[in-house]
Amino acid sequence: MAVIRDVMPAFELYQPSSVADAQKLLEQHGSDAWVLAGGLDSFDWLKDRIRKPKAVVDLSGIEELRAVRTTADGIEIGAMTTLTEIVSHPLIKQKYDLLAQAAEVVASPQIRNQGTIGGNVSQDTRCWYYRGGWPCYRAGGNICYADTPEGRNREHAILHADRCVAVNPSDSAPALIALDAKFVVRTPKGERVVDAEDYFIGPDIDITRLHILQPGDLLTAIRIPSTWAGAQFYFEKVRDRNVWDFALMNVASAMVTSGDRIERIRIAVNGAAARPLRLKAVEDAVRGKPRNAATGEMAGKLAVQGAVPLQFNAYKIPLMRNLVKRAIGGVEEATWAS
Amino acid sequence: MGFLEWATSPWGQSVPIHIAWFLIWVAAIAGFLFLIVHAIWLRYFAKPKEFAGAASPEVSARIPKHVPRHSLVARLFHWIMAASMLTLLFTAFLPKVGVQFPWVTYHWIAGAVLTVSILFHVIHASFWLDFWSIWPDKIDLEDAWRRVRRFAGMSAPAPRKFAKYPLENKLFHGVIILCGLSVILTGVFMMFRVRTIFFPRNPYLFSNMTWGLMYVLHGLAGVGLIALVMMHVYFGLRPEKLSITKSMVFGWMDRDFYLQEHDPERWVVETPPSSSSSSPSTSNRVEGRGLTDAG
Amino acid sequence: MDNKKVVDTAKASDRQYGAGYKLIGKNYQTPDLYAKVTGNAKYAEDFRAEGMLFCKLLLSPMPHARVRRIHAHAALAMPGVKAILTADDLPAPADTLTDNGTVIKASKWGERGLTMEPLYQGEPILAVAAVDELTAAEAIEKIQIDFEPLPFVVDPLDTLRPGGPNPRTDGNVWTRPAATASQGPGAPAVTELKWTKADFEELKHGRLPLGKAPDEWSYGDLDSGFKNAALVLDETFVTPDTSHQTLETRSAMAYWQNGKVYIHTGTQSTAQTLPAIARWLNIDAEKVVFISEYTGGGFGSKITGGVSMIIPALLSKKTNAPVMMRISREEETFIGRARPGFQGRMKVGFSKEGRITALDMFVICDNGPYDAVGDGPSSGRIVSLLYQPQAMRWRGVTVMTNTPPRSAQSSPGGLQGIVLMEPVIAKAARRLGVDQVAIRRINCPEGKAPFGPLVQGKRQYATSAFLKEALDRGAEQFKWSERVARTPKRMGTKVRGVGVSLSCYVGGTIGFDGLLIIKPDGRITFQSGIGNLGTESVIDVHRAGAEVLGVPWEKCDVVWGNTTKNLPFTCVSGGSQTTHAMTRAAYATAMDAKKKLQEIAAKKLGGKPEQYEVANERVFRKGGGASMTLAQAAKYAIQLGGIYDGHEAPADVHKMTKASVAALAGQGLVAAAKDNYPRDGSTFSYVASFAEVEVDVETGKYYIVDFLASGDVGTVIHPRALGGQMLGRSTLGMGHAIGQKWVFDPHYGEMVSKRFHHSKPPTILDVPVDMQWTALDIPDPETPVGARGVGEPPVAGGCGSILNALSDALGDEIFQRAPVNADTILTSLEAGRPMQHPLMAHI
Amino acid sequence: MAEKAGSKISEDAPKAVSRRNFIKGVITSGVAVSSASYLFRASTVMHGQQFIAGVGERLITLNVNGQQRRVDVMKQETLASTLRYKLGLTGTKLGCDRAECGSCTVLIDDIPYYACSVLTHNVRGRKVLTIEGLASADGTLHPVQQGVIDEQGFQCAFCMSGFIMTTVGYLKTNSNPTRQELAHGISGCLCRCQDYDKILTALMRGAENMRRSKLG
Repeated sequence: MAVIRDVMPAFELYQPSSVADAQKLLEQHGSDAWVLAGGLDSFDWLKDRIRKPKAVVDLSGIEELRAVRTTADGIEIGAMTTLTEIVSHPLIKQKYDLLAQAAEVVASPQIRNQGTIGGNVSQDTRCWYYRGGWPCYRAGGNICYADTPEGRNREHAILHADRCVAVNPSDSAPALIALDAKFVVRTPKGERVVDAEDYFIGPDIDITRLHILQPGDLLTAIRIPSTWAGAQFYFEKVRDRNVWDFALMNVASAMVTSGDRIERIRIAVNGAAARPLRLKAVEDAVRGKPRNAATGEMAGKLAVQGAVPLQFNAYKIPLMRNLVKRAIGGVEEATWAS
Repeated sequence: MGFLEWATSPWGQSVPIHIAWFLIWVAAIAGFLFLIVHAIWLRYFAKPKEFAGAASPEVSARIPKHVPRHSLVARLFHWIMAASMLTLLFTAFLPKVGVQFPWVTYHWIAGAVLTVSILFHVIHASFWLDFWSIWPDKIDLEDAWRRVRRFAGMSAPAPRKFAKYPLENKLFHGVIILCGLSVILTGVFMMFRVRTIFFPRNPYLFSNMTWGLMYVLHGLAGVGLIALVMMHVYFGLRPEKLSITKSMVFGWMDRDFYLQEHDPERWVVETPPSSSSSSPSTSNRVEGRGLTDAG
Repeated sequence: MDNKKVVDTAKASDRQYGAGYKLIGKNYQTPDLYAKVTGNAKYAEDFRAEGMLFCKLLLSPMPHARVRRIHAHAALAMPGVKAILTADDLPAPADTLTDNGTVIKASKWGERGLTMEPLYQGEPILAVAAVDELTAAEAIEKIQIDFEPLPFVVDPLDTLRPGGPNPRTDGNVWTRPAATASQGPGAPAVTELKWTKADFEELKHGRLPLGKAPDEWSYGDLDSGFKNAALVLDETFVTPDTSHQTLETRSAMAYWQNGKVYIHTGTQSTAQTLPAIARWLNIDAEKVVFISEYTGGGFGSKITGGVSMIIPALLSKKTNAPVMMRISREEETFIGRARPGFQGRMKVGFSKEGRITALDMFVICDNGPYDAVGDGPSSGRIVSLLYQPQAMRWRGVTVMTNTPPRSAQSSPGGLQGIVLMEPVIAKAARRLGVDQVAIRRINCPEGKAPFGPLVQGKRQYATSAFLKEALDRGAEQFKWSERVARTPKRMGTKVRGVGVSLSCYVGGTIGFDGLLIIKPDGRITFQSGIGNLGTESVIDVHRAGAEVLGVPWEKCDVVWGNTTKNLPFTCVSGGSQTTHAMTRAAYATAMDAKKKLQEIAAKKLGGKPEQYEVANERVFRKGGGASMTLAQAAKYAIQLGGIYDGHEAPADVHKMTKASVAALAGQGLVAAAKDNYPRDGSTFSYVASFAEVEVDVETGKYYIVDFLASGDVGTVIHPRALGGQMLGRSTLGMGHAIGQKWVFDPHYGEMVSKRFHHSKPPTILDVPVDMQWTALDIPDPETPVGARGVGEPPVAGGCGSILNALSDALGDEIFQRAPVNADTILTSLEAGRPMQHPLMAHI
Repeated sequence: MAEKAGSKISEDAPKAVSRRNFIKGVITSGVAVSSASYLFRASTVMHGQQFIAGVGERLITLNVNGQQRRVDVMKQETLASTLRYKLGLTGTKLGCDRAECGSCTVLIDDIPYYACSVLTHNVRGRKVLTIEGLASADGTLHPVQQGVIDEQGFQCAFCMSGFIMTTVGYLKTNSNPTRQELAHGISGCLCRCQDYDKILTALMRGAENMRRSKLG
């Protein structure tokens, strides 16, 4: 059977106006259903005709999912809040700027106008073999084409690879981990709140998904506690092109210092593994240390321990080392006065 | 629904990638049904076992209280194999039925252990144990035919007592060999597709089709093992087989059970001069002799 | 993270051009702009026709295979499916009859649009026409094809290895039979070439093997050049394959009416696409109507459109309905053409002042599976011109691979050759302690500079070159010395570097026709056969004609984009020839009109033609007296008939022009002329490009901080359009330095970089927000208006200046290939030496 | 499915209204045959979708360039397809159909979106503005369009309508941008002629024209 791309298959479209209705629809259609948030990841799958769901459940009409609310302890961001709304939200800018910084470098302005925070954290990997429709592990097959002797794997994982070497493409995910966000998941059994870092899973656990959502589950909101409000933040994304490019790697850290000592810190990187990695060992190692280049240096080296490069991605090791270093020790800004 | 999962290769060719996972349930249910049916049969319908002939009293007298059956090495092998097999089955199939954990590393390590232990067993059994004792012989086949006739209500002489291993045991071993070697052989090659300590990864060692068939074989043998292991465990736990099970734990078998089911002619047990103890060295020696006896 | 400007540069567009002219050198509003800006401009896919069917392509999943059998019953049985077109339905390739009557046999290796032996993954096998795209797509999914996989190769070096696979069943390289005494070199042929194991020893040292090369030329004494050199560098470098990625894909719509086929698709050259279609369809050119008013980019990929356009034409014939073929971006990636990547090696000898004493150049050109591209030979000629080595040898192999077909892309061969050369020059300057501008200044061409091989004791030469002036102007405007002297180079983790690159390419051809009518209402209509791909040469060149006739631009109309609109024989709009060739033709035509006006005035008002002048929309006797308006003259022309109103055409114009003249006859004063002006030398345009980059050595990320292109491009015709070309084409070149590439999985021979986020065409944030350009505006002495072409010349400079700025910042031990990205920079900095496989293709 | 074919409630206010029209999706039979079934199968052959006679939810009303347009829209249809192939608004271009080039950018409620990646059914009740709707009814160009004319912005212009619409949308959030800011604002549009410098100059001119026209 020949393959053809770029013609969207016919499907039935459901546009529920409440989460409960959406859940009912998902339950009703089971594995034939496809959840549509902003759609920027979904439409690739559909237009490529690799996935042909019978029922598409469009969440864009659910008002309750699209808001930034203040809570007793921080804020709650509806999963369908767009990245532009996050970038321009005054409270987020003021207290949780780390997330705004991350959201601002996602893809392109139009994509940020449409793409949602829920979609950004739940999107699938962009491994070019997998997305090209190759029957790899992640697609249910029995091979990783990127991790073969000739595989082209410049953008693939250096850590925690398990058969599959794809990486998570999200820019907001590490920021949310650094902010100690909680993800609110509505399952058929009820609501479940998980730590940001536990929302993501590697291929060792489930090789076909990047997150914990099972068919029928919905990510409804992301809660950011006030724990890190107004902390010192660092976000950096390294990419080839300055628009429309996924991170080769990114880093996010939230830090509270007293004097020059690091009192509390959370740090995460993405683009290194199939899930955004919270660097707990680094956090433990730098706590109580002065915030300076030497500490950053040490942290960077610690962060890349155990990294295994593939043929074309060895650069990710110094990249991760340096990004972690900068996230902790800072960057010396260069200003060439004329 | 097909028994195989197919995928379209990057070149647009249809290739099998593995078995359809519902076969896991087929195997489990089949295994379970077997043991239910068997248990019911045994409880309500089966006639008591009948064996032709009985050991002569002098032979019986010669038999020690504890008949040495499995050397420590053999038992160690069995239990290592059992542990690795169970690990393999659980790590293989639990994730497929929704219990998610990082299984691959455990799986290949257990696979490596199983492979090594089986290699050891093949060598050990070939050169140190009574190699032929586990294979059905002519009498087994004749007796099997007698049992079938008797089961069908036809007349046939009573089957004779067993040699060291009952026929079921031998048959089970045979099937296990088939499935075990299949998973091991395919599994060893499959290690080229994951990161292990053994070889550099090379997923392109074989063609897509060869790999696909290998995965299918691995899967089929694997689900086969689900049923087989269920049966094995079931039999191991059945009260009338406990003596056999115990022998795999302690190395020896009760004299009574031995005399009841086994034919001292076919399974010659040489009495150690001093005692009936089943120290490893002793039983080893006894079994070692068994080899020459069987020749 | 934004680009931070440090040195202020004057905005080039402030400069005034066109001194002494009314139209030439002045900005104006092109007549196609209003339609574009309101969304009313119709590109091929914007057309529709009653009862239109839609076709979709089935692409080969394999890089090289033979189609054994096509099972299409299920697809054909679907409601709504109208027809399937396979290679068996294609007409036999037609031979070409050249204008001088020579028959060029159709190549048996040529591309035909559909095939039964796909030579690259993504090559169309068949097309399905159906009532809508969804049905066509579902029909294709029901088709099964039995393929027999055949050997394939995606890296040129792999097929040159002993025993390496051949990309085509009959060979792996294009060779050109040697010229005989009576005839020039024959048509290129596919043959087999394998290098020896000994040749490949070089690869182990990261150097390009120098095996047998089918093409070779030289001049001068290479050996003594190297012997006398103060410094000899021997560098291997790889340039990327880059898709043209025109934003408009090669979608096409076709229908048949009264025995003629009407085709809508994008092209770079309206007039020249007509014969190409006739050849592909193997029908008479008179039976073809071609419409292409707007084209969404070409860059060399649509010189005469694409052969794929015959698919809807043939399906339309088969179904007796209009057929639209909408080409998707992914399909365009396969069939949309690309620049061939080079694997090259340059051994260069320098005197201690930096003068190039000897150059031994060796290139492998990754040609793809079809017709031979000229990039290899072109690279040698351009390098020989631009750097004027005292002695030079060029060797080249045009290797075939099972990768998508290549074609010319802005500065074909020029970019690759210059990009192989520039890093070597930069390195030499550092080694010799010579300034980067100075070393280029002493090597660059001047005046009638020679280029290419020595043939029968002679070398060809350029019409002119004022590159030294362009270099000086650029260096001054870029404040080169100031930037070089600035310290520190490094602050924190950021390092700055400046780079300069020379650049040039062919800037024009000669011998084409022009055609205009002065209508009885006094307006002038210029018939333009140039394609409208956005360079505006389709309109701009006619400003030269209006200038000659002294007619205000408001009184001028330009007709273009439709072969029924009576177009003259026009050059193909590629290779930067148009502005040069067609201003000449426009000039000649205006002179013809002027002559006719003078003659008409003399006939009507008495006296001799030369006593009359044409200006201010009038023909008048010199020194005052009798005169007539152009409107009157047009009416008289109709009365006079003959040569005046197009009932007779000049003998020397092309038959296409003659037919157009005949069709326009009687509508006014018809002027038509062939460009017969002499030209001493070959025309080239030149650019000196300057760039500054800022690299973060911890992330490998860099920004282009500033860029300036300074051009020696002849007379400036339309400054804004020129600026668009100078900077636009420079940026196309930059793309080669900063990210554009192909990535192939070599095991399956399949492209994995199918999306823009893989192949990385530059975005607006990848270039400085305030780029600069300037042009000398020195007329070329060998052409009437003095204008030269500019599309290609800036391209290589865009790439070369960035690469040189990067090596200025980071040193010579970072990269041996382009593009250069964070991965290259970080791994090499980490290791202290160039780390990427220097010669592996498509990584 | 109580809504009648073409009733306002079913088309334009589905989100505000409630469970009553939860599970929309059931589509029409042949009553709503589009006269312009262009790229999409005419309603007769819709496999995989249910048919309920007389209910016309596929026939919807869109607000495009200030006009109410009735149009038959497939469930999987993107806004770009509807605009180009059903409404004849071909000024919106498809350069990649994958949200990677920006040529299809239109404004939906004043915000720039890639029309190739928005389902048409999603813009019911929202205001869509395309390049064709930018100039005034009397033909006066929008200040941004005029800026492009003034500076001869763009070459092949295939990307032009996307750039212009993006600029118009961006200027609503920042009417007096620097070159750098505007470059960021329009960075979601790709120009393969790579005419970025001239485009930016033209669009800056457009922004200036706009500020002037507001003053005037």
